[in-house]
Amino acid sequence: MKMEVRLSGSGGQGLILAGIILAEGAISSKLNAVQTQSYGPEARGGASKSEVIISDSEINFPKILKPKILLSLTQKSLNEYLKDVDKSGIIVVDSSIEVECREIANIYKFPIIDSSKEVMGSSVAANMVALGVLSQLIDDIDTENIKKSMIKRVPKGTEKLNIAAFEKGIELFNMSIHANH
Amino acid sequence: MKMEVRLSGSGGQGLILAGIILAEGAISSKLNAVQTQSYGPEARGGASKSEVIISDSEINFPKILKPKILLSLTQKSLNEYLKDVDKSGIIVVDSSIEVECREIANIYKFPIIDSSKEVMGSSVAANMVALGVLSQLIDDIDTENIKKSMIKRVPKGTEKLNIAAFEKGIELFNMSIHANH
Amino acid sequence: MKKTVVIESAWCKKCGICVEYCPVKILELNEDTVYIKDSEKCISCGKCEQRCPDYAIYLQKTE
Amino acid sequence: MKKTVVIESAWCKKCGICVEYCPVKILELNEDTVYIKDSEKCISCGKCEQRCPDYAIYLQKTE
Amino acid sequence: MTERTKLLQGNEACVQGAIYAGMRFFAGYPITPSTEIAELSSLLLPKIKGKFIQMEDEIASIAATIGASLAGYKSMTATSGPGFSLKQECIGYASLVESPCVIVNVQRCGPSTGLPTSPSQADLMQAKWGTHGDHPIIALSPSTVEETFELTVKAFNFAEKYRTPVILLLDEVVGHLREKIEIPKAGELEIVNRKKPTGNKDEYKAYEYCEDFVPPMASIGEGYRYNVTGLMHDETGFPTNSTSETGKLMNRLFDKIEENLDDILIYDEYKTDDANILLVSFGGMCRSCKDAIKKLRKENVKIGLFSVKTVWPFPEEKLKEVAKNIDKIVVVEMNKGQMIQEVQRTLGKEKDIIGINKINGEVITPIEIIDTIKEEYLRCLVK
Amino acid sequence: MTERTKLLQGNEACVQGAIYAGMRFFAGYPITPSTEIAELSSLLLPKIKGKFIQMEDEIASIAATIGASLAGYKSMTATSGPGFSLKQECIGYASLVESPCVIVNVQRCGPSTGLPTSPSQADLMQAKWGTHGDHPIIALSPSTVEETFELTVKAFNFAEKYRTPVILLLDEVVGHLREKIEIPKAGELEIVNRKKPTGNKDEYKAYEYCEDFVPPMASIGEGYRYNVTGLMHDETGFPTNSTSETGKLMNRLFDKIEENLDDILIYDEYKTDDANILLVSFGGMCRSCKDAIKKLRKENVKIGLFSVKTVWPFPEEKLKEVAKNIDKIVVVEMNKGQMIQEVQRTLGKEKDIIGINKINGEVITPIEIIDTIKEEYLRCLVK
Amino acid sequence: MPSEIIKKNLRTNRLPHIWCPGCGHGILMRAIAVSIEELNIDKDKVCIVSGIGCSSRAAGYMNFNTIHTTHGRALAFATGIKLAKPELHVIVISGDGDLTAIGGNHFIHACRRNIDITTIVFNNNIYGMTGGQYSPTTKTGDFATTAPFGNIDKPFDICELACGAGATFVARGSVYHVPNTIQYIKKGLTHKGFSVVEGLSICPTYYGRKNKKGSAIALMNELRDKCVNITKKESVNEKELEDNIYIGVFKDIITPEYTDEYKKVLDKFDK
Amino acid sequence: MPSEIIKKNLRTNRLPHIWCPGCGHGILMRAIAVSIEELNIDKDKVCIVSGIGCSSRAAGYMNFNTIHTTHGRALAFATGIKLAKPELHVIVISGDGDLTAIGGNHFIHACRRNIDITTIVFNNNIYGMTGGQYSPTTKTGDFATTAPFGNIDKPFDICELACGAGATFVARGSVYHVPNTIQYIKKGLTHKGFSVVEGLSICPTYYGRKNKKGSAIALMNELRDKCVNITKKESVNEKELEDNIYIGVFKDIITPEYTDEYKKVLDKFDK
Ligand SMILES: Cc1ncc(C[n+]2csc(CCOP(=O)(O)OP(=O)(O)O)c2C)c(N)n1
Ligand SMILES: Cc1ncc(C[n+]2csc(CCOP(=O)(O)OP(=O)(O)O)c2C)c(N)n1
Ligand code: SF4
Ligand code: SF4
Ligand code: SF4
Ligand code: SF4
Ligand code: SF4
Ligand code: SF4
Ligand SMILES: [Mg+2]
Ligand SMILES: [Mg+2]
Repeated sequence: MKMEVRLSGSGGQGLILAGIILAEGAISSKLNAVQTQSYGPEARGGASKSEVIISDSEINFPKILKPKILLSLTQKSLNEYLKDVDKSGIIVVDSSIEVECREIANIYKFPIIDSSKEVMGSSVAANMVALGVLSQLIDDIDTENIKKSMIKRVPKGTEKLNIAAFEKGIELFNMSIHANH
Repeated sequence: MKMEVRLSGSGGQGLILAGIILAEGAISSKLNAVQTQSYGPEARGGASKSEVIISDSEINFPKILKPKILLSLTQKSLNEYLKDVDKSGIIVVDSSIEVECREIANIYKFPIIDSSKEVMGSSVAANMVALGVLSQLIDDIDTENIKKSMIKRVPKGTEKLNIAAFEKGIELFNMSIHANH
Repeated sequence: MKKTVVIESAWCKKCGICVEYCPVKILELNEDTVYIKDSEKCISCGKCEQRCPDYAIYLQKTE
Repeated sequence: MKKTVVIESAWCKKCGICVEYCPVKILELNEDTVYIKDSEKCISCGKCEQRCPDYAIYLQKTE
Repeated sequence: MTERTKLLQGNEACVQGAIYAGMRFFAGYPITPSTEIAELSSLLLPKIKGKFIQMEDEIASIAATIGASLAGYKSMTATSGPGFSLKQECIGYASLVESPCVIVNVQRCGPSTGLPTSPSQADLMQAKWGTHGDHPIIALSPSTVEETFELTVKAFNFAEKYRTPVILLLDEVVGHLREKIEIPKAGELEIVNRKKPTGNKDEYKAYEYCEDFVPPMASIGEGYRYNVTGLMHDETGFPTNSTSETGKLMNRLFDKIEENLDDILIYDEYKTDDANILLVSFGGMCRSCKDAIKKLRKENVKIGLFSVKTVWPFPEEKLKEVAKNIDKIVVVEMNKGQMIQEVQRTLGKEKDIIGINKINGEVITPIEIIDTIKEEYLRCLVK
Repeated sequence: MTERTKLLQGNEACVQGAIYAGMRFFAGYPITPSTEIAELSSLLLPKIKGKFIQMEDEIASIAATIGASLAGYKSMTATSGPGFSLKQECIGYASLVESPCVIVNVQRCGPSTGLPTSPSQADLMQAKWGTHGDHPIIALSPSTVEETFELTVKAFNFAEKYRTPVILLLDEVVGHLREKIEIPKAGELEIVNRKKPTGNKDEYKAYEYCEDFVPPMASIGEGYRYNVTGLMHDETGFPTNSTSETGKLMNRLFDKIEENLDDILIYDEYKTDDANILLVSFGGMCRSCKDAIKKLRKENVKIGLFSVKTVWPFPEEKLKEVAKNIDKIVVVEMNKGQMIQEVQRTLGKEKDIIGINKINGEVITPIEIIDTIKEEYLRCLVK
Repeated sequence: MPSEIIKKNLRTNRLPHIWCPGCGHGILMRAIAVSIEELNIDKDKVCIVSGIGCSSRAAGYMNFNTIHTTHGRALAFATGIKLAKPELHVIVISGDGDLTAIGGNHFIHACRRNIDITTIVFNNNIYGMTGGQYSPTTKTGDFATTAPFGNIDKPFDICELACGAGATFVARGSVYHVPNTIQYIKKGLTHKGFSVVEGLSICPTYYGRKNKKGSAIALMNELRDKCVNITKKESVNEKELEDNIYIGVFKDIITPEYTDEYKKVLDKFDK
Repeated sequence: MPSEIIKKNLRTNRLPHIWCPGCGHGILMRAIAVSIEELNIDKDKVCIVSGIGCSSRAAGYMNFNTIHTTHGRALAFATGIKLAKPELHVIVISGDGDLTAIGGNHFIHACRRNIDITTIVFNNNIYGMTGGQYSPTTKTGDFATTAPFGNIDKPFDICELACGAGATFVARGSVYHVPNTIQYIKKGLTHKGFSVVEGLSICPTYYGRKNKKGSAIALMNELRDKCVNITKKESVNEKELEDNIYIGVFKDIITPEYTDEYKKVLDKFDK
């Protein structure tokens, strides 16, 4: 298996951390994973991205040219990266975002930011909510491993709330699947 | 013709200037000439040298391996450079210097330093006295051209005394030649 | 000649500095930008303009 | 225990500093080195040793 | 995931490897994309009684690094292109006074400030030729996070064994990449420490012309009181103007590297056995090469990779051996063509040598390699 | 001796040549064996309304030099190895912002402080590869005092014509040598000045992708108010992260040199017509080669010299042409073997290429060259 | 539509700038624009030289002759420019890292030479551009990404350093005290000789976050509360003396200026 | 046979040194030897670090751990040595060029950090080693090989610079005032923190010759006549104030020392 995930949004939304946790979860699940991100001052204002490749075999080239999954938490980042996504790919966006795209079959819209506000009182955990959603799209990673990594990586004292946000994400996804059925 | 002259002594005796004047005199006499010298802090204490090659054709390699003429104003410098001089070469030294060497035919001893004291009241013009001697050993250079260069190169106001020292050198040489005859 | 406060929303980064130091407290932030709650109360002191790092708020001369 | 002035001629560079500042003026230069004109007059003040850049003159303890 | 399986950035693995190798001193000055190396060092070193200092600039950083090395510490500094340029004078000093130390350059796109966050491999030649005067140098370039750990350990080992500065030439691709790494257990990798003098302290010669070319090294404060100078020096370490002493010193410096190439040269072959096309690459670009090879092999193209880890000295003999039966050589590098010059020199004009290069801050993708191979060697592929 | 026939040191001829070429700004920091260049500049420049400044170090010196160049002055700095290492970062800057200037390196024996007063030619590779990142460079190396004058003029001309830093690579042999020179009359040598913009000030693009690759250059204060940056930039001079703009910029920088090789490459052939042995050399060592050739020719050895004056870019095509019918190539250089690498790369393995090298601070004498030739090619000489 | 002052002095097509929300640098850049405008200096004759850092990015936004150089070297470049063309108004914009870390040497030498350049340092007590490492002006005990256990370095007082090195005009303002800061910059610009104006800036992104000092506003409030005019230094008590940050004009003397002196040398050969 | 103090502290087999007749540097080197001897410091723990210059050649003659580094960088090397091994007595010997021209940045940062290193600068107001170019301490109007029309630069006052940069012990002596100089060096060596002792030296060969100040003795006499103890500064008149050179202790305070503070960080992890 090989899964290429791009997490995009604006700087400060914690998508790098989310990517790291996802990659670490994959590794704990005995997979290979690489994580990369865009850097630099120019990344500050504009769209920022974090990329994760997960595979059961060796991963060499570490950049993603055609993501299988694109997560976007801002309109700007969706606009920038939409074109790269494969027709068979998956797009996950916050409900606030408009997706003008007919070619891609799998488009998921969730109230990711609002859910964070609901759980945490602010949008800071939107990344973890998103991670919850993503965890449900990537079968090969054990959700528990993502949680373990999360507990290790988030600031001390915020573990519980982040887990809650993560679980909120899982819930969002499952509800929507049910809705779709 | 090709003439290789090494002027040696201790730092501060003005042998670099003497070398430059000699080379410039050669150039004014429509010859080619190159002048080089030893540099650096290490040259301060030890023996210092200035080398002049004069030729009527192109001069490429600018260093002197076997000087035709060696001038030494100190014992130290003679000891250091004597071995390089060809058997057919010429050695010019101050009277105060001991020359233990039987192989080289042409050894000239002159009271160079004392003559400077005589003319200038100090040893500072020993270089010019020596230059006077050397001028008589190198036929192809017009003595007047050496004088012209000297006037240009010595500190303003000291021209006359330097010329006097130079002429004293010529005189020393000519007297000795007469004596030898 | 009077001066009125003008906002260039596209440049506002919502740092809140102008809001904090407006002596008559007539500025406020929303999701996208700063806005003027009550322009009548503005005393044209210019403190918002001086301290806005993004030149998104300033006083403009009006006839 | 007295101190007497010693000269290490091989190191003397004839700068004349010791000569100049010897308070009793008993040092002098020749062609090669500094020398002591009258060692009896030395007051062992050490000024020559302190200022000699070449460690060529110094006071030595004698019994 | 065992305790020792970790997700680490290349830059982090470098610090972990350094500490594993015994680094206890780091002096640096921040610069993208190397800064994480300083940051992690500042966090980890104090916990193991190590010393971290942020100096006022890159020159001071390498100077302090060499100072600590002379004081007996395994020491490192890290930077990127602009800082690497500034460190050049002192790299020559470290080389001439034979002070072990590791200098990391996480390459970014240049010249000058360039594209500070974009990858490049254009400091390859600089790693060898950046300082004035002839001098030997060892430079290593890893292509994975795990290799970064290993080669950092190697870098310290070489530094200590040969009393020489060693350059670790990372690139942004590897430095900023996070991937899986299995941290070796203590004792699992060999750790080399500098040879220490044992004889009479008064007779110690810090720059002795000894048989293995590497004189034992005393640390400041151990009672040897020797002299260190960047001037040419004799065996005792004191300045000399003698050309024969200078010659002896310079020859020993080169000999200690050139006589130990077997130990120093590290490289890897990938599917070269039956290859008729050989990719040559180093650092992060080996990754693109491998993916390209995998795909091309599926199309029955016989292609392999010679990946150079010890980039200096360049493994000439080994390359000749690997390329013996291969005519088509493709050098893949994120620069205008630097390693290709070594390949050309080594293999001569009988071989068909081309380069795949990029100098605009983008990595070379596997597709680009595949396309070039197909374009260039259509005939040979078809046959 | 006419007014214009002079006995000058190489370093002095450099200053005279620079002033002849239009140098009106010099910033430097003293270092043996280049110091006379600063000293003479400090004496002569004020007399012709030129500016001389001694800066606090070599980095400041090149920075001030570039600054003055941007302000419209023909400017120069001079140094030796250690200072040249320090200037590297800013050389890359000058290259990327396309600021004309001349950087003199009077080489001395290194690495590090080395033998400060002894000759060497070991900064040849550094002149090309010393700064980080790919960049084009022009470097010239004279072998006589007269040539020093001429090549200094050329250096300024190239700098202005191609908006690029030019390195004048002297060696101590030539720098400190006094010999005869005929100073050219005003107008006798061509003097090139930078192209100036003429169009609308608001539309001026300081980094335009123009046909001859060299955009016109406005000086600070002339009303153009453009932006200069060492970041990658677009045609307008403003920073860009675009890889395509970066690629275009980098390509133009290389093109402006590579498309003008005919103009830039300077070399000399000496008795090569019938030669079956070819010496290749540069700078001061050409002098030893010539004397060796004269003597060997007397013994009927057919030997000639290819003397390289434009050392960077290396005159590959010309060398190929000269060496077409010659199998034995001997590269003579005061270093561990630097130019020989270019010769090997250029001529390949069919040729028998050897080096005569010295790295101990001594010059290579004609006798040493003669001896080596006799030893190596006894057979071919006898035939 | 931007304000008049911005339109006249900045390159509006390059705005908004890359600085973070609440970054103090924008406030200082405007202060410089206002100063130039109010002094009515010929814009073609203004040359802004900067190094590398968030602060140094200012050059690219300002509509003058602008030179964005290498890290730390702005003053050395500027010295070449000013000596070449003394008729230019040369202004250096630099950060605390750029000016006093890697650029420290050029700074003290420019002070010493008393060359007529105005240096404005955007001092946010941190390396912003590279992500929050401690700088030579980071206070002892503060946290930074390379000082995870608190900074043990003692900070420079940039104004004291400038005075010790021989600068002839030295002042300090802040992003809170904008009118004062503008006044100091104007004084610096009109001063004949080397002038230094330190502008206390704020970096909410790194300095603020690392030191749990929160938002831009919290940092601005700190400036408001701690800054005291130097003229009042005499009258504060011991405890305050330590806590206070002094702003105002620290030195303002006239000694021979470098390019003037150079001109005198040139004039010797004028006849 | 050399004196006891020389035998014990210098490498007599390397003497006589390369310095010119009458060069002041030998006087200062001896003063350092006497200071170390009188303080009875363990010689194996003394590390002398120098840069490049006539003055910096001192290291090679002194019988301790001696490190002759690159031009201007001695203090940066020394900082690495001291931080690595705080138990060493690290002494930097530098010239006015080495320390305040190319090395100026490392100098001000060592002052700022207050790291326990003693710097002794042999200030002869010229670059001796390279043949007499003006240095950052050459007085305005003096001549040098690169100032043929008189120096237009303003000189640093090294002690003021050190104070401005944060050094905690700062003193100035001279080759004429040897006992005082020894006293200052001893104070510097025992001071905990960064200490600077400026030793006014003389270069008869270049400085003397270029400025027609003649011999070593003439230069020594000038030091004798112009040097006034700083404690007397208050009581001199205006004219003298300008002409005088002040010697003595300029600053002597105690603030936290760098390696001590570093140790505190290490101690946090001690358990
Ligand atoms: C030679 C060199 N070293 C290091 C860097 C990396 N670097 C860029 S900006 C910077 C520090 C900037 O700090 P400061 O000047 O305070 O500016 P700020 O970003 O805080 O405004 C550093 C270390 C560089 N670009 N070049
Ligand atoms: C990087 C570098 N730049 C320049 C030099 C040349 N250089 C050697 S010593 C020196 C100046 C020495 O002056 P100072 O420190 O005052 O010592 P002094 O000789 O006067 O005692 C210079 C410029 C060098 N060795 N290295
Ligand atoms: S001008 Fe003054 S009163 Fe008006 S909005 Fe701005 S800060 Fe408030
Ligand atoms: S100060 Fe400026 S950027 Fe900040 S909120 Fe107000 S208008 Fe917006
Ligand atoms: S010790 Fe004093 S009195 Fe005796 S010789 Fe020396 S200076 Fe003169
Ligand atoms: S001071 Fe020393 S070197 Fe000078 S004359 Fe006296 S003994 Fe000789
Ligand atoms: S990182 Fe700090 S200094 Fe840089 S732009 Fe952001 S707030 Fe400003
Ligand atoms: S040149 Fe000057 S400083 Fe150097 S040794 Fe001679 S007198 Fe001393
Ligand atoms: Mg800052
Ligand atoms: Mg000096």
